[in-house]
Amino acid sequence: MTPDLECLNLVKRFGDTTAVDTVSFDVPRGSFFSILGPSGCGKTTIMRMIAGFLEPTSGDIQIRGRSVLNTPPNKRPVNMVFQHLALFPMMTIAENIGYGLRRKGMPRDEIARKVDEALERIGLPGIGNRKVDELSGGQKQRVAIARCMVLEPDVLLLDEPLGALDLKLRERMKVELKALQAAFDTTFIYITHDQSEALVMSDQIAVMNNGRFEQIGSGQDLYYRPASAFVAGFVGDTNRWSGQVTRIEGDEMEIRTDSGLLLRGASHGRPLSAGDSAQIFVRPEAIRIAHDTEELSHFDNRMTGRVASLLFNGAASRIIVQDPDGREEIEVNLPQSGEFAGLKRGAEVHIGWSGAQGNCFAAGVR
Amino acid sequence: MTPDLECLNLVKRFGDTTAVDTVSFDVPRGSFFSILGPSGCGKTTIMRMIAGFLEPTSGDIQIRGRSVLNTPPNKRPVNMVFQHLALFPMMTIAENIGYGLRRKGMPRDEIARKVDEALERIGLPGIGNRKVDELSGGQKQRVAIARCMVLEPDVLLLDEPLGALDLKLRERMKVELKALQAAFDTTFIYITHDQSEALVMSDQIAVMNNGRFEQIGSGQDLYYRPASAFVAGFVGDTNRWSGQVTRIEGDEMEIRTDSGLLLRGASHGRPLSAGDSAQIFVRPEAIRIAHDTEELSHFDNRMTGRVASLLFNGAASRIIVQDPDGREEIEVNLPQSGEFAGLKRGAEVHIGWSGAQGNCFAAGVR
Amino acid sequence: DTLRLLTWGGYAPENVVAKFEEETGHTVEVTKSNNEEMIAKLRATGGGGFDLAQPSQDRIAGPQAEFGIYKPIDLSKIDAALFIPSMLAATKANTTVGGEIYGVPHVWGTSGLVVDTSKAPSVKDYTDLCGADVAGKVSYRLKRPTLIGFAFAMGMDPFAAYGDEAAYKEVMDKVEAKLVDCKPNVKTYWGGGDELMGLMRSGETVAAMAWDTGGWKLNADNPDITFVAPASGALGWVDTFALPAKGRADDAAYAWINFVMRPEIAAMITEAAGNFTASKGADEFAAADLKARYQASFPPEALDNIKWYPPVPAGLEAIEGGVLDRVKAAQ
Amino acid sequence: MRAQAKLGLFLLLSPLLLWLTLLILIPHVDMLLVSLRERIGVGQYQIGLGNYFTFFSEPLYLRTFLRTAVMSILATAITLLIAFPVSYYIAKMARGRVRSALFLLCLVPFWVSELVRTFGWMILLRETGIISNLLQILNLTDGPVELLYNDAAIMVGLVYTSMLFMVVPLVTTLESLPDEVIEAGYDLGGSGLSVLREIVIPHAMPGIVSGCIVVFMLSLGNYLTPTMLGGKDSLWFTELIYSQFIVRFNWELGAAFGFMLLILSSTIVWGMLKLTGQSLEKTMG
Amino acid sequence: MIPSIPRSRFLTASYTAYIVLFFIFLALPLVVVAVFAFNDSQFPSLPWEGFTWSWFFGDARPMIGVFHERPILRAIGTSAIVAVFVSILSVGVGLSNAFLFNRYRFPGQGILYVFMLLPLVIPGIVLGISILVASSRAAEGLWDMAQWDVAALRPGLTLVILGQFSFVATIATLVIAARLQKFDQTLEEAALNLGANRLTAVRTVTLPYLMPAMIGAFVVAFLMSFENFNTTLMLVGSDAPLTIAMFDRLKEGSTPLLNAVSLLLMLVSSGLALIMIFAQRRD
Ligand SMILES: Nc1ncnc2c1ncn2[C@@H]1O[C@H](COP(=O)(O)OP(=O)(O)OP(=O)(O)O)[C@@H](O)[C@H]1O
Ligand SMILES: Nc1ncnc2c1ncn2[C@@H]1O[C@H](COP(=O)(O)OP(=O)(O)OP(=O)(O)O)[C@@H](O)[C@H]1O
Ligand SMILES: [Mg+2]
Ligand SMILES: [Mg+2]
Repeated sequence: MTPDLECLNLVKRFGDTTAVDTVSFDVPRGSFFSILGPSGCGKTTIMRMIAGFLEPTSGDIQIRGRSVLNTPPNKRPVNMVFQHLALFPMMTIAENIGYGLRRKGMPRDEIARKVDEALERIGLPGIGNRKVDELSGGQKQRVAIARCMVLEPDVLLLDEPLGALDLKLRERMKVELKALQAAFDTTFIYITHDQSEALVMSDQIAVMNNGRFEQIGSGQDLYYRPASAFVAGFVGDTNRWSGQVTRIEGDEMEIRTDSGLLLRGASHGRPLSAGDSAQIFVRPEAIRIAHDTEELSHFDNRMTGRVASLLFNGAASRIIVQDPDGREEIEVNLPQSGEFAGLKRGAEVHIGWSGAQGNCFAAGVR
Repeated sequence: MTPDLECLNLVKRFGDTTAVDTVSFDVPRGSFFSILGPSGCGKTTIMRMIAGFLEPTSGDIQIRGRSVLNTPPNKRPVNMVFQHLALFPMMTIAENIGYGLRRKGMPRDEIARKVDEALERIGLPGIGNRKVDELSGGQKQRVAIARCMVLEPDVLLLDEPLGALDLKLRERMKVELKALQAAFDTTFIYITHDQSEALVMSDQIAVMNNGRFEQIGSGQDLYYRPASAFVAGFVGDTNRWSGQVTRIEGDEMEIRTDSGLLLRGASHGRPLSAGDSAQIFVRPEAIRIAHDTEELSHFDNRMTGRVASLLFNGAASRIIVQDPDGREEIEVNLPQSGEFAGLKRGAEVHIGWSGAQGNCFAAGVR
Repeated sequence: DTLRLLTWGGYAPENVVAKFEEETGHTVEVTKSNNEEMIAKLRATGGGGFDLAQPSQDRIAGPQAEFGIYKPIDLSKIDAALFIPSMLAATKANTTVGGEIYGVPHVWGTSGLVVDTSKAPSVKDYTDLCGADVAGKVSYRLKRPTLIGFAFAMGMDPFAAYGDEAAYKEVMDKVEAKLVDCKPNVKTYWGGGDELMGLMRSGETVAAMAWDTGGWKLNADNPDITFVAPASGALGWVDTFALPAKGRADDAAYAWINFVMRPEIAAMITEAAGNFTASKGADEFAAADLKARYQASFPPEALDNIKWYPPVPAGLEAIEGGVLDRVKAAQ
Repeated sequence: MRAQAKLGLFLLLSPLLLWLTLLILIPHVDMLLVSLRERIGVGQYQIGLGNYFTFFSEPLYLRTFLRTAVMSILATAITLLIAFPVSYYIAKMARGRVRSALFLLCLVPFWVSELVRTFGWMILLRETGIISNLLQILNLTDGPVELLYNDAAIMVGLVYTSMLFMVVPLVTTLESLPDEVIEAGYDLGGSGLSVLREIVIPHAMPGIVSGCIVVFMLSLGNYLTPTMLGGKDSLWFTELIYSQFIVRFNWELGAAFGFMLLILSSTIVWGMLKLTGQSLEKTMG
Repeated sequence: MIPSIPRSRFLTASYTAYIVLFFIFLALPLVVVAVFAFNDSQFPSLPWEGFTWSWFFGDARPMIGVFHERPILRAIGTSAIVAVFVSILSVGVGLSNAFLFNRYRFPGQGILYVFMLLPLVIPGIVLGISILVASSRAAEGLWDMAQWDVAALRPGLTLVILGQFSFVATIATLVIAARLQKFDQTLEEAALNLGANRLTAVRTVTLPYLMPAMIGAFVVAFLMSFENFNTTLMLVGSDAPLTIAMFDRLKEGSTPLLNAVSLLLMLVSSGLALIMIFAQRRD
């Protein structure tokens, strides 16, 4: 089966800046594909090229196997949910959803039927006659998606559609979006700079940085097997140190951080040799806390320190541990069992983690 | 020691609506006190009464033991950090911070000195001559606090000061605010509708709903020992079912949910008797997953179901488990170890939790 | 004092004002205007706002009777010897209301035709402006002199009908018909003297009804263009000095009158305005070429044929106004 | 607190009330009273509708009245047609500095008085003027052509003079239409025309109405342009008012004319608002 | 039809051409006026007789330049005085109105607001004559009653100022109210909270915030007053402001002197407008 969307060596330059730099990817039919990256990395630029609002400097965009480079935006079989939704404020909800159908010259009664159907589908039946500004943020969101979906596009593009919503609503919409995608069974291409959105919803995620794709993979791939220091730092919370590789033993190694701490880590196949500058990443949940050092004896990184700060947050509680010399602060997740909930600031704790959890990358590669 | 702030039976009515309904609390000197509640519950109203912009319908407000009801806002020893900060855009940073001092008629050179000191304190020395809009969101935040702190108020009020910031910055500012409070050693009263903010920062939290305080306590108190159904539902994520108490055994009980599930829970001292309608709350992290039922034998709630949805989010990953009859969806945290990261949608899982983790409340009390 | 002078263009040239200010210490503020506006302004101010006005002698009695906007002139403050006696006497007679005298003469002149003789040799009288040979190349004002002039050219005597509104209306109706007929011939109705000069000089019009002085000025640049006294007679007007009822600087006003009537000053005004004044002996100072043109335009018989405006009775203006509006609006 | 608020309200209210009553309300009532005075002799008056009767019985006045109204509406329509593409270009096509520069350029002509603008057109249009000469040089005509003194010249003058008041509200409303919304229109299959009709114009409606009201008012009440550019046939209603006041000293009739003009303008503005479903507060405020 | 939508080259070209033509249309009269200020001829029209500065600096007949033409200079002075008074009054009343409509709620407010907008839809000449009629009647009444002659009620500068003020005030109100609308009232509360009393808060926070709008309103009022014709025409007394003086001249026929004055006007008002733009850029 040809993928719904395929981008080949896509490049876009604005004057001197290269906003999108030789990006290639394909999105299989019916999947939820996210592009995740920090602000200004070129995400919107890719999306606008796909939608037809920007012409690529070079490269090709194919939808269902056919290049769309010469198709104007109003003829492309892709639709877009804009960051601020771009609902037409001068029309009712029904008129908004029916807009694209009217453009296709569909008969009135059929439009009405389709619009009702779509409203049903997004769980908002009977609101067709309301004005746009009579809806809540989440409802608008769904209408914007419905407006595209009635056109049955091959690909739906979503440019940070949750960016304008408030926190609680975002959490809810994350789950809902995923459900809508399942309901409409269309290919979604989703742009975000919020890693948790990408992780929760996507089948595949492309991590983008500085116009290039750093890694494409599932959420687990990115989280557990980051391909670059950038991905390791950007996806999920993590402790990060820079230092020098002092010893290499196959995949394992020892690094002395700039502040003098000696840590053991693993390169997971990446070429590194003794004397290299390197970065090492350890996730807070990979670190175990114990009441005495015994329990940690099977870890090759062990440390005793004091609680510098206690960040209680239910299941996501954390402490910040200061190493004995006060050189480094290490974030450590508390176990969900609530076992260490009674810790106090200044208390002594023992922590440890296995060297395999310390992801090492050559510095400067990022 | 008299508390820094004491509110006694504070009531505020707007026409028919009672925005604040007989609220009493006191805030000990130097502590970080949060008021947490959903939008519209009356948080801002309390704060504006303390600051003097609203007159209470009845009740008293005392600062350091003296009633301030008849003191105009510009004379009260409290200062306020506004939701959108309300920095004066036409003034430089130094002028902003010096504003209150100028109003006190302090000599110029002393103002300059104090302003420099404050800038030092918030870690932004030398930015005094910049304009407000040349600062980043987090910097503005700190300036807004400094502007109040130079006046050495007895109490600092903060009304959702992180509301306008973006996600990443909020996370950082949470930690920073707590540090600033320690540095200035002043009483903070902090308003928020975001439970994680309240939990991470506060010494004491008051949970507010519909104009009333539901519970006052530390974060752990609220999270582990909620005093009402509302608090249990509002603080932290949770699974919630409604049903009927079928059996009571001391503190333990059995509840049949509306969809027919039989669950065991605990009333933790709240009066409940058989036949009562009740709500039961179970936190996703209190539920264990296992590959076989054996491992769960020590739990009094056990279930086998299918994975309806997989919400991968690193350490905070979750699955939604559907019970065999498809009646209920249960959110379950995955262990931080990443042990179950390989679960697929539709896979069979076994889950279980102890009855003591199921918090029961009489329904209708909320 | 400040003398606020409401007058016609050219009657208070800069050099005269400067000389007057130097001599008397008064300052002069000049507002340029025309008959209607002078009356309208003084009416609106109830005779205030100005210290000396210069309406035509025929336009004093009527408005004075209706609005009371002038105050009587104290002849003892005026040096009568400076005036041409016949003109002074005639003006006094025309501006007497209720036994008081409201005006003394200043500048006089005629209106008639300005013609580019090389291009429009046929134009000898007002009605000739409607001839086919000058179609689209003539201009006149939509003001009462035009009505009066056409009436005479059409063989009627509007002045005789002054006393009888009905008769006057009849005269005017005929003039109206003529002017409406004539309208396609007109390039534009001119408003100010300089505008007409521009039109004539650039050749956009070749014949026009206008003041004598305009014709003479043009003649200096282009010998083909000159003032022609119409066959039915030029219309003679006299502009006066009148004191607005609430003027505050009467002394300065009298000083101004006596100053500008001095022959040598009057000659300066003649030079600027192009018209002769009622100042006795100013002729001697007047430029020779101006006199020559004057004589060319006014052979003795034409001089005798000048129709001097009698005072306009109140009420006639309403009739004329209607006519003018209808002519303007006619398609 | 209460008393202080009362005092503040009073202090702020008084200048407004003074202004509106002394300079707007009382003068208009007075004008109405004067227009109801009939002159029956030298210095004698009586109350009556005579002046309005004169207005309605004299075809000249009525015709001028209607002509002025029609021409003003026409001028408004032409201004809108010319200004819309320009405003759209400034608001939506031009970017950054070009946009501010173009917008400023639009404003420049209006920093000088209407008189100067009209004067410029006179220099351009007259028979010996620039355009006539240009046409001759280009051999498009064999003699000088008179472009001044006709209705077309008035129209040019009116349109030119009121351009700003159309462009500014249009640019403002069009700027407030996010590009996203237009893009969404295309993305959903709209063509240029349909996006214009269904999205851009409905959005710009308040701006269009407010621009039209102002331009219409300015044209209707204009005195300079019709008198200076208009020819022997082009009488404007304001000229009638002026001549009643200044040339005929007939304030009573002039006041009646003034009142008719006021009624005309209010009716048309009101009709325009009703037709488009806008309100005065929304469009002007 | 925004840059991100692809269009045919022809369409783009014709649209651009239209815009260019429009700006030529806009600039043409002004350029012509400016250029002919330097024509060494009695008439501001072709043929071009050569370049001269005389219409600015000439001091001998017939080419008396602007700077030696006392009536014109005086008219400019008059206009400036009128404009300053109108601007000050309008900005003052506009400021008060803006606060009134923004900060207070009182019965009849909506009606009053619409009433406040009305001067925008009253033709200028009607404003002029109504004020003329009313003030004249008042003056006559006073004269008949007490033989008082109140010069201020007679056509003259006072009436001109009041007449222009009567509609410029609306515009000033709208300009200032628009900005006050955007003002975040918590800024004032913040000032109170930091120890300022109400007046100080307004003085130190609200007014500085409104300053660009006030400068803008002042400049707009100044320009509108400076170029007002219709209202002024009916109310003018012996001191004619520039537009009236120029109109009187123009009726008489035009000389390049008028072009010279116009050019100066363009320069000055462009300067003013630039001030306004910079005032508004600052925020
Ligand atoms: N029209 C343009 N002209 C010049 N540079 C541009 C243009 N559009 C985008 N850029 C530049 O291209 C880069 C990528 O921009 P883009 O909008 O694609 O980022 P993004 O990843 O969507 O960021 P965000 O998350 O902030 O929306 C940025 O550096 C931006 O400044
Ligand atoms: N001035 C007022 N007049 C009438 N009702 C008001 C007023 N101010 C607040 N209320 C009402 O009082 C209630 C509490 O409002 P308040 O602003 O204190 O809520 P909040 O907890 O701060 O909400 P949010 O989190 O949205 O800021 C709301 O129902 C609100 O509608
Ligand atoms: Mg983007
Ligand atoms: Mg609030």
